[in-house]
Amino acid sequence: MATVTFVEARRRLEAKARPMRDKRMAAADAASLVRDGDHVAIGGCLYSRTPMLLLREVLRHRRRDLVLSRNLMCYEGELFLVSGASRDLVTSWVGIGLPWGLSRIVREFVEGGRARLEEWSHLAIGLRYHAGAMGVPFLPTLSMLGSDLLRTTGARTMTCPFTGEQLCLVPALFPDVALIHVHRADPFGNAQIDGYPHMDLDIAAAAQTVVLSAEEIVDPEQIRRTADRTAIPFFAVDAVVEAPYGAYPHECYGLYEADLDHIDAYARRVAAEGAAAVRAYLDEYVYGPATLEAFLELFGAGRLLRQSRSARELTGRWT
Amino acid sequence: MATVTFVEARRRLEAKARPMRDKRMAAADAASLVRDGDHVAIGGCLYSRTPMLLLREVLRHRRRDLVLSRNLMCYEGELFLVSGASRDLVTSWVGIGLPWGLSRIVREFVEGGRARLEEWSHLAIGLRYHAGAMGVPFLPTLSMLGSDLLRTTGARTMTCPFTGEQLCLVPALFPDVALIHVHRADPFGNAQIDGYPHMDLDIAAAAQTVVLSAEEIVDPEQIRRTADRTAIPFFAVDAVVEAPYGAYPHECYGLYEADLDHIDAYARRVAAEGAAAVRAYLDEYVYGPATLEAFLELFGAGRLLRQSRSARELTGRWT
Amino acid sequence: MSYTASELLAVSASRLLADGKIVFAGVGTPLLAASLARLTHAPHLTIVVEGGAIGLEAEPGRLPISTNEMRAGRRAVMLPSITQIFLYAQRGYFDYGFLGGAQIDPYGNINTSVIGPAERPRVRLPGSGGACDIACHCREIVIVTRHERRRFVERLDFVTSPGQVGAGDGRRRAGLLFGRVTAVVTDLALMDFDPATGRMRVVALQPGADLAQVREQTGFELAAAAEPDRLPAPSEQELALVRALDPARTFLG
Amino acid sequence: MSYTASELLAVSASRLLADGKIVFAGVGTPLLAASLARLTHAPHLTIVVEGGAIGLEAEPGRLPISTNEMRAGRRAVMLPSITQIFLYAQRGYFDYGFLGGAQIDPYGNINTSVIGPAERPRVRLPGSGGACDIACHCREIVIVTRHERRRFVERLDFVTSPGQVGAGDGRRRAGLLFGRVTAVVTDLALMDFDPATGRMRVVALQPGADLAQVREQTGFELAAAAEPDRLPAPSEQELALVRALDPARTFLG
Repeated sequence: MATVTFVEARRRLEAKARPMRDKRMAAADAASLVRDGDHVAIGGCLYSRTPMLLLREVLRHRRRDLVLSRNLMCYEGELFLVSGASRDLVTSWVGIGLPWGLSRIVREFVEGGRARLEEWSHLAIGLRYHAGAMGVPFLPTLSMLGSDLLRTTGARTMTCPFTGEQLCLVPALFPDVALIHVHRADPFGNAQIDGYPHMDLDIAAAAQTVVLSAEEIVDPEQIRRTADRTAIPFFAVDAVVEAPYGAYPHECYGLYEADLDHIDAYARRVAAEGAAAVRAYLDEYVYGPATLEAFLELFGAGRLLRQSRSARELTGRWT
Repeated sequence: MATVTFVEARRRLEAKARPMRDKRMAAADAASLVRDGDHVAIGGCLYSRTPMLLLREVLRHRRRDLVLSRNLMCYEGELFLVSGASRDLVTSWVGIGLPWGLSRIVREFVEGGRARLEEWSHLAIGLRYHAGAMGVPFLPTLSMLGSDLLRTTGARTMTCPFTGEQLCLVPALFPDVALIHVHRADPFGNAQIDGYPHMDLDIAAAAQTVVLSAEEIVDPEQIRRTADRTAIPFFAVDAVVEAPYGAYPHECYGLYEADLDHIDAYARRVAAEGAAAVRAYLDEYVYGPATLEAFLELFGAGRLLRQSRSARELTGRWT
Repeated sequence: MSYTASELLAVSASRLLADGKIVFAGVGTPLLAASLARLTHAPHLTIVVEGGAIGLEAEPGRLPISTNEMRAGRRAVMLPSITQIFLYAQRGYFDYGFLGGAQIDPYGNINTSVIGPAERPRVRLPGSGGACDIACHCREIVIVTRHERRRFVERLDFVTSPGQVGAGDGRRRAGLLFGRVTAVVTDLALMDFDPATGRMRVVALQPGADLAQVREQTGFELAAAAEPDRLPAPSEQELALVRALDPARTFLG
Repeated sequence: MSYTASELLAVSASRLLADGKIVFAGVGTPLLAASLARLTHAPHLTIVVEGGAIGLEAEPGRLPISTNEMRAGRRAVMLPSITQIFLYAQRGYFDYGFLGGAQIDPYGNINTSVIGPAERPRVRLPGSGGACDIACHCREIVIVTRHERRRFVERLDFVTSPGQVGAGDGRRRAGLLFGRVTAVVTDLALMDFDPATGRMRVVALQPGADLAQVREQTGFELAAAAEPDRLPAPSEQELALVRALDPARTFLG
């Protein structure tokens, strides 16, 4: 697939005005910033702080030919493959988690030649976003030396001009769009994250367009009082979507645990029925509920509260 | 001067045990971790969060042949030059601040051939520490291209293998010792910083030995409850010194403003009297007071409280 | 005293971890082993996971399924970014790295990517995740896996995570200046690598296992001392503790 | 209406900043100019400083002396590391960069390092700080300085911060793919660069200044239109505001 160089990435960024303006919008409008063929980077990691509301909206827009990149890819990858929205995944790992084994869907698509999975090491993915965020074409590492990932990816080797040692160079990744879920943001897009930052700071700065969903939209004064907690600056952000439980059924640190029962039910059904189960899931959980509220109703308030309570206990944030 | 390669830096790090143990010690003992000839990196920036207590202790130890590196160097550079502790400064800028003009001491030493000032751009210094922290030999940047800094420093240029563009490569910097002042640390060295992080996270991970002074030593449980605020992990740290007002007369974000009256008096006297004034200052403020308490007595409680009050007002932390 | 293969693996792996060290662990057997070590002989062992937690203390009965979820950050002293965690590994802070794998070759190289050709695999496995990085950067790499003939193969379809890479100084020639695979722990044996040939060899046998059985379950020629050592069986205390860590047997099976 | 040269500089520089943009400012005249712009025509201008503050709102009468002190972070929306701030600049987020300098050449290159040879300078100046980085990375670089013959020299002793670097596409040939020096503001004139020669030229004169005076205070040949434009004098409002920002005249002199 075509890759954006650091030169093009900067020129594209320069072409865009970035005033500190109100960027709040509805999820559907924000998702329309994703165009067919875009490289979409997904924030969070596996089933943590995944921007699930935004991903559902992109699926509802029936986009095509998307390239999805993520550090560890969870079943959102399956939804995009089966829905036809994407045939290109860039990641270091894909599945749900240890107890659920291999992804039947990814296997079928990749082994059948219907999808491409571009695998990098986890650090290599991180350095690709980091290079993008830094505005440089590559970063050096010792990762992937001695691995066949060196020849199957776009990485290169060089001899270090300072030490004479061999290095792996991983190319910068400049996503067209980054979708990121955060704990709080002001209307301008100044955003704060609690707990794990994952790779979201770099993803935001590497991407041409950034869409945030936030558990809470807060007064800019609150951000100014706690500026040393801000992880993503407004000038990197294009849209801010208010989204309580916006990562559900994935987890949001300190606020709610992942709904493993739901994920387990999904995984079992897909293991048994394959793509048909994913299509049914898309109908029920993605295309069906027109709003975040309607989606959450499928789980019910009691379940949401239970997940919140355990998260607060676990992180000591309930005191 | 001899530089440590990323290979040597890692081998040195590997040679050291790093259990999560109690690392509290007296300032004098911590300063004895600095040996003659060491490259000492100084945390904070200019007159912000400078590890002044630790620097005074190093001066009291009468070390020789130190190389000092810092992003922006304040008058601590003058103290090290005049005391004979260092003849080698690595920085992007040296002085006190705009109103005080050029440093008479640095001018005399450098112009007289008695000291060497190795100048890099501010980002280049930052990337050198970042490369060190990453464990790689260099990082690429467009900074310093077109500048004579490219030929007077150890930077190199290369043609990017991905894009064909010219890049500047800045070599990693692996200090022997880093001296860093933080807001709070537990006895193991897990440290948190409020306000500006400056370059301290990278400096800590780049250095072979890290000495922290902390406004407050806190219970490890407090760190565990706020782990997403931790900036420096215990495994990078060798010594933790309790040091309320440990950056004074420089500032510590949210806790006390820099004592600009003191700095101004110093600067005026040095401008008028040159090295003799620095020697007098060393006697009065460095060699004289044997303890942190004795040093702070030279200023008096009223002055400390005034500086604290204005800091809390300014950062909104007094509410 | 009876125990399962997965219990044996967790206990054997835990014994390789010295007190005061730092271990980069994944979920499952590695986290069980590391948590067990902290409860037995290595109370000052620090556990680090790639999701971004340092010094975590997983809650018995509530072990994380992934390293990035909040259960993995319980009582952590720091929650850095994923990239930062791996950069700490690259810098050299982490003593041990645990790896598993679908295929392992005589040099300790591991495949978790594809069976068959990379372009059109016969089996698409989950991929490296942080395994390749752990293999490249940790100081002592320990492979922990069930001992099965289909796993221990002479030649990998794909090298995801480099071990010794090849004969002699293969790892060094590949550019990997640091770290090495020090041990392979299975439910049948403990193995290391012959410095001369770079190949895996049996150091000791698990209780009840014999050399013929190990070789039968290994798809390549495996050297061994005439009389390999015998590993002690898991103690009652070790078994009780590891079972208490995972009472629902999510990872113990 | 009388005003000082430094007041004129701050006011003139402030007028170059468009609303809604992001300016990378140093302390002194740049921060005065940027703060003034926010109080007049550019309320949505964002100020960024290299010490690590985004969106700061300096308190009148309490302007910071350095960009890393807490006064510079007042009401900021983010306090990233210094390295991160410059990387945001390298990525391309910052519209304007302000620079001053001890020596400036016809191509807008700046020296703040040494007078005389680098190895054994006659005058050791403070050094680049972030100036070189601002010059390399910001999209529109504006030089703000007093107009003195000893400053505006044909050849620098040392290029600290690259401007157009040299004739024609000198900047591009040096590898600087982005940004350019768009304006030089002095107490005598506003200048830009001739695209054909790459050299500085007079665009407009400050009130009261004439071309002969500008040339007399410039150590190199300086092109100009036959009838350069005339810059409007600072307004009463602008002067009142800039004086209120620095009532102690720490920076206004």
